[in-house]
Amino acid sequence: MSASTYTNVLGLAAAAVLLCAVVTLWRRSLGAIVRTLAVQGAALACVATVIGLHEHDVGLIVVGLLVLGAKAVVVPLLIGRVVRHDPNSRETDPLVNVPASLVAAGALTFLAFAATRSVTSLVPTTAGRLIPIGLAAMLVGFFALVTRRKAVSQIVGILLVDNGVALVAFLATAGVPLLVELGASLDVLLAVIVLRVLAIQMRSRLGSFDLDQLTELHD
Amino acid sequence: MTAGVLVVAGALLGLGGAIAGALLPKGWRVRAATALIWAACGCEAAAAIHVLAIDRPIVLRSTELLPFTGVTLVLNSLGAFFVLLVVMVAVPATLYGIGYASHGLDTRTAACVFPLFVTTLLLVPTAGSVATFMALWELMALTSLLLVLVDHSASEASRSAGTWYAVLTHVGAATILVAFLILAAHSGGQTFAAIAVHARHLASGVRALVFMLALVGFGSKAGAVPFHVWLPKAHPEAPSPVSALMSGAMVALGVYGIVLVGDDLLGGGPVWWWLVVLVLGGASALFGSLHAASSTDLKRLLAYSTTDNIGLVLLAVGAAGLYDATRHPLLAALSLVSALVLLFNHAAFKGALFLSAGSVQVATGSRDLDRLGGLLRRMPQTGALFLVAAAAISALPPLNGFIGEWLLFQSLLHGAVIGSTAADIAIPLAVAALALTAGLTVVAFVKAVGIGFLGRPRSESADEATEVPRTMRLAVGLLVAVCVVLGVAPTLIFPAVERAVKTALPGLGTRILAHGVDLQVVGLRGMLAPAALAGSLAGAVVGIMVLRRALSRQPTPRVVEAWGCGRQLQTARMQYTATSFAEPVQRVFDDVLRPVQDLDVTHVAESRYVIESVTFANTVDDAIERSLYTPVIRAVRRWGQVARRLQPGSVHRYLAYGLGALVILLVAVAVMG
Amino acid sequence: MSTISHVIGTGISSAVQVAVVAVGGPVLVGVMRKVRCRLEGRVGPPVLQPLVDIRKLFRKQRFRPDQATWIFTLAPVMLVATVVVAAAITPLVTTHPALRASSDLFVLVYLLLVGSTLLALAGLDAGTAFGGMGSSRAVTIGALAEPALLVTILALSTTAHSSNLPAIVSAILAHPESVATPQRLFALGALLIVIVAESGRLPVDNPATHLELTMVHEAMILEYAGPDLALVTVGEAMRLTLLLGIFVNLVAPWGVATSTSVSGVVVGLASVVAKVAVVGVFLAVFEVFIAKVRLFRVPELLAGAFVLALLGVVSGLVAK
Amino acid sequence: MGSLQLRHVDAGSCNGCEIEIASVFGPVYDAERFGTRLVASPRHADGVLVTGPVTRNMAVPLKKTVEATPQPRVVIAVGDCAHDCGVFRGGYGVVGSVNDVVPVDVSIPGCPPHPTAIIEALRGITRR
Repeated sequence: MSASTYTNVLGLAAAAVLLCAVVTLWRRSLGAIVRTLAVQGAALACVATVIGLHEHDVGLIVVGLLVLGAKAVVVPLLIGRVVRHDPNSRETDPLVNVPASLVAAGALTFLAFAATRSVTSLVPTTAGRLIPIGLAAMLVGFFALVTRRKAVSQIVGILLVDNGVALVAFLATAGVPLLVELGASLDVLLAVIVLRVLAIQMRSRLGSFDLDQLTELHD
Repeated sequence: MTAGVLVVAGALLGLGGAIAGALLPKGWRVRAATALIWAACGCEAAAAIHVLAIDRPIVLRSTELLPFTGVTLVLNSLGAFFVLLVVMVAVPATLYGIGYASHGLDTRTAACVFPLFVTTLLLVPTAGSVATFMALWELMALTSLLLVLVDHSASEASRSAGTWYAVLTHVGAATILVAFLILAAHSGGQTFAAIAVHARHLASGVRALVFMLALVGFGSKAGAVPFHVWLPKAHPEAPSPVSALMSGAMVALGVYGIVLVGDDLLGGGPVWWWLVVLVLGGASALFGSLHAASSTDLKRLLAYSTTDNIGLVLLAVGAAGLYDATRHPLLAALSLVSALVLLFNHAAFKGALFLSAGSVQVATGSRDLDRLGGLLRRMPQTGALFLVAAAAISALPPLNGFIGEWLLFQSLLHGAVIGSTAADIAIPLAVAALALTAGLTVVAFVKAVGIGFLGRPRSESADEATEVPRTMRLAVGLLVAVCVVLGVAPTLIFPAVERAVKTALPGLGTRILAHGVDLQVVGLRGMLAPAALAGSLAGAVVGIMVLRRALSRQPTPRVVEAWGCGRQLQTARMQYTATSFAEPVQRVFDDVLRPVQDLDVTHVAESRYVIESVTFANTVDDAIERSLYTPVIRAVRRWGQVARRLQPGSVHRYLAYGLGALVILLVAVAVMG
Repeated sequence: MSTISHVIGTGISSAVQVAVVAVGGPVLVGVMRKVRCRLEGRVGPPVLQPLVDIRKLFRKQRFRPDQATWIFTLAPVMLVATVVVAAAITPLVTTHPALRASSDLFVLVYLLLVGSTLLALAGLDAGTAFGGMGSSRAVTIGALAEPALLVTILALSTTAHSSNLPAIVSAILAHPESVATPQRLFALGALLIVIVAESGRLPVDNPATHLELTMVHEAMILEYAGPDLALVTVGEAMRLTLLLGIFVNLVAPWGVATSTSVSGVVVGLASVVAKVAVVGVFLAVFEVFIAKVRLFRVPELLAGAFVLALLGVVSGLVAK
Repeated sequence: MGSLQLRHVDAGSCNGCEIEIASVFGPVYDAERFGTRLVASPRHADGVLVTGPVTRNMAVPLKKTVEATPQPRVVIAVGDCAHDCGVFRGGYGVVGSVNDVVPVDVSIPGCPPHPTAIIEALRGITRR
């Protein structure tokens, strides 16, 4: 792989991860949000694989394939089944409205860029320079977590944060130890399953995914 | 030395105008004062052009005129540019004043104060020392305050405007004074020349304090957010020629102050100063344009649009400082050029707009857009001039507003690649602010023209409007001509702008812009051929008109009733109003504007299914005024209530306070001594 | 090349560009309608139908509402004139159009703004209810599109260090490896959304709507008839074509002539026509599958475009 | 090639004709392939497609709409009601047939007329 192709493909894949995070803020339909998450997983897998190919690191390629399987297929399918219980469910009224969320996403991206300015100069590799994008994806995910009401969007938010962290890890170290990555992924998978059960429970008890209704449990 | 004589002669002629206004009988005073003011403008303009031509300052000193400090007048190229700007607005505004005189400007007070106001505007940029500057600055504030209050008997609004203006302008003057005093105390002299030598070596904390104080003081005069609240109150209440001068020239002097202190006296500063300026600028631009887009009072709209334009200027000033702090002198110069060009353009079109708004008020007795309409048919020349000025402020080519925004955009564009983190983040956001401001300005002025001048008249007085006297139209025409000329041939003022910029940012050897018909940024890839663009646009318009005539069978259109969906009756009430026109913008930005809507439905007594009347009120208050100033005012008022207890009205008690204070003072002296 | 022949060459190239936009605009609209009809299972009007409609409109009566002023008469002319000038100075067929100095993205945006502003005024001129409604909506959408548009321009300009269009296009031609950078893809995505919004296509505005309350652009021109309507129609079609032409030459400028030679211009002409046709068909197919969004959802779309543009700028900074 | 833009005015129809007109411009009959199109304003139109008897409230709007259509123009009366008020003849709210209010150029009989009849009439105007 030539240097410029590597730079381009890696940049595009990282940008796609960030773009997907932004799109989850943009879309209202939960189904579309989950599909976006799948695309993000695929983009993340692409990042790992491309770095692996470039560095001739078989472990990283394997991680990439695992990420593809877990984050682009399995996890979205699991969440997708929650959504299927209520196919019309939409993130109708987020705490921060969509245009403002999008503008906030832009601002967070700038913040990520500013905050990592000093770090990126220490990591002179092509991948290292893309760290701000990973951080931005994480921040946008966090924002989704904070401002979205539905349980499914919350799960997606956690996964966005996780994907952002994974992206930063891939870019910063050019390869997380296989075991660490697997452990982290397993962790998240577990969390997803628990949350999924909770969400379905919640729906059967409260009749919706709306987390605001949890406040009613207070009394 | 002859040039120095011109400066003094200008000042004396201006004073003569004030005296003439005070002493002459009613039929004569306005004309005589105006003639003398023109002479003063002529003198000052000649001096300014002389200074710009030789590029050397004129220095005048007199120890006798002011006690203790004397008077120091220094006219350098930067000041000269601002003098020319003031002259450019003052001549048409005073010309307009002749026709407008019977609307409050021909009283003895107004006829005396108005020339004095113009004179102080002319002289502020020539002040060369702290004392001189502050004296002229305060006189300018005082005279403009008196002029805002000319109509004080007429309305409560004007008295309230006067109070707001008085308070903010004096708080501003106080902070400026403190800033100057700190500088003077550390410089061993109060002339700007002495300060400029010493200020560079001050501790950075002191320098920052001085700059921030000056920014607050001059920002309040310039109408920057959050010190802008006086602007949308005072500008609408002032007589239109005064509004034009306040909005075109006086506000520009606020920016002059920021450049004077930041660049000339302090010699630039660290990046964060200029980021503050950029943030203030961006906030002012967005806030001003949003409120302009949702205002329904024509002059209030124009006042908010002043805040918006000053915001853009501050963006340019901030960018200039940022580039200067990161050692990009050429970009800094380009930014400052764009700031000055934006200011000059703003003076031209805003002057024209305020004067035309005055004409509308004279012709219809109203400045509420919801009561206007159809004025272009009734006042064709005023309407056409307003339209051109509105197009200029909306930055449509080939008019001058476009040139200013193009320069600003170029300076931001090239600044986005210099590789400093601050610039990397600030510049794209500044571009976004510039863009949204430009878009909202179009909304505001399509509304002003479309609702105010087109369609059907919404009130009887608008229906009966007739064209204003010729002098008033001529005055607006002069300013609009400046807009057109500077749009087609902007290079005419560039030599002056460049000299002024080099005074503020010394050490720049090269030229900033290549001269000639086309605009070219030296050393950067930015080009524009405004004359050719205007020419080809005019050619295309004529060509297509000819083509339309040739191709169609019917050369002139048949005048028919508007179709309007076949309604049986078409009335003015079916049209969109200014409120409804702005409704989409208001709804999109309701988090910022926070409109208060009040719907009141009265049912008839017999059945609540039959409605007797519906009242709908939509008001957009200034959110900054409400959330920042109202609590302060409330606190002050509460404190005042407490303080009232000290004032029982008994003379003996007051005398006792005096004695008490004296005793405490003496005790303190005794203890310390 | 001597100066005179260069001037003549650029003049002819510009004339070719104006001609192709003027004729191609209505044809593009015809093609897009045809594609749409075929996907809806209809035969649809012939591709050249818009040209026939325009020719017919020129033979019809001209009207001016009794309350309207010269603005009503001037607006269609100004709309077409600004697009003509913009088409003349844009590098559609060649990177050496006339007035190359002013061929700046910023200039183009504001030039087109002149036409739309005057049309918005014309909507208010007749003093009817729906005209004002259309104007109000059109200027609001225009204002919201502006930040996305200018930040996009910023993102596209930083690699060439200039907002001059021929310079940008030449920079892409000189560095083909920079075609698919995230910076450019984000920016171009934003640009496409803005183009759709500015030219009044779905999902922002439905050009085929008959329901006044849902109208944006149509509502402003309800009072135009005959030759004036013909100009408005031509102007809108030209504007769409021009914007798509700029878009395709920013996406993939290959084929555009770098001189004003006859062969170069012919190749440039063919390539730009082909590229615009492809994008036009793509847009038409896309339009079949989507519905118009509510007016107050349009800000979301434009905020999305704005964020894309910002992401483009940040990607550019990151890659530096 | 012909070009005929139509503004549709429902002057008081029972909506039977409207359904037929909708089907004329639908996928099955697709009158658009002959250069015919419905438009939003009579100013944009070459003809006015009128359905129904003219009711009292619609008489003035109909007149205004026809006047607003630039010359040369055609007025097409669709359906029996437009032609002679049909079953509504003598109704208290009916002013008369379309021809009583505005001069009619083409009349399409039928209650409601078949889409092919409407298309035939339209093609007769565009000569296509």
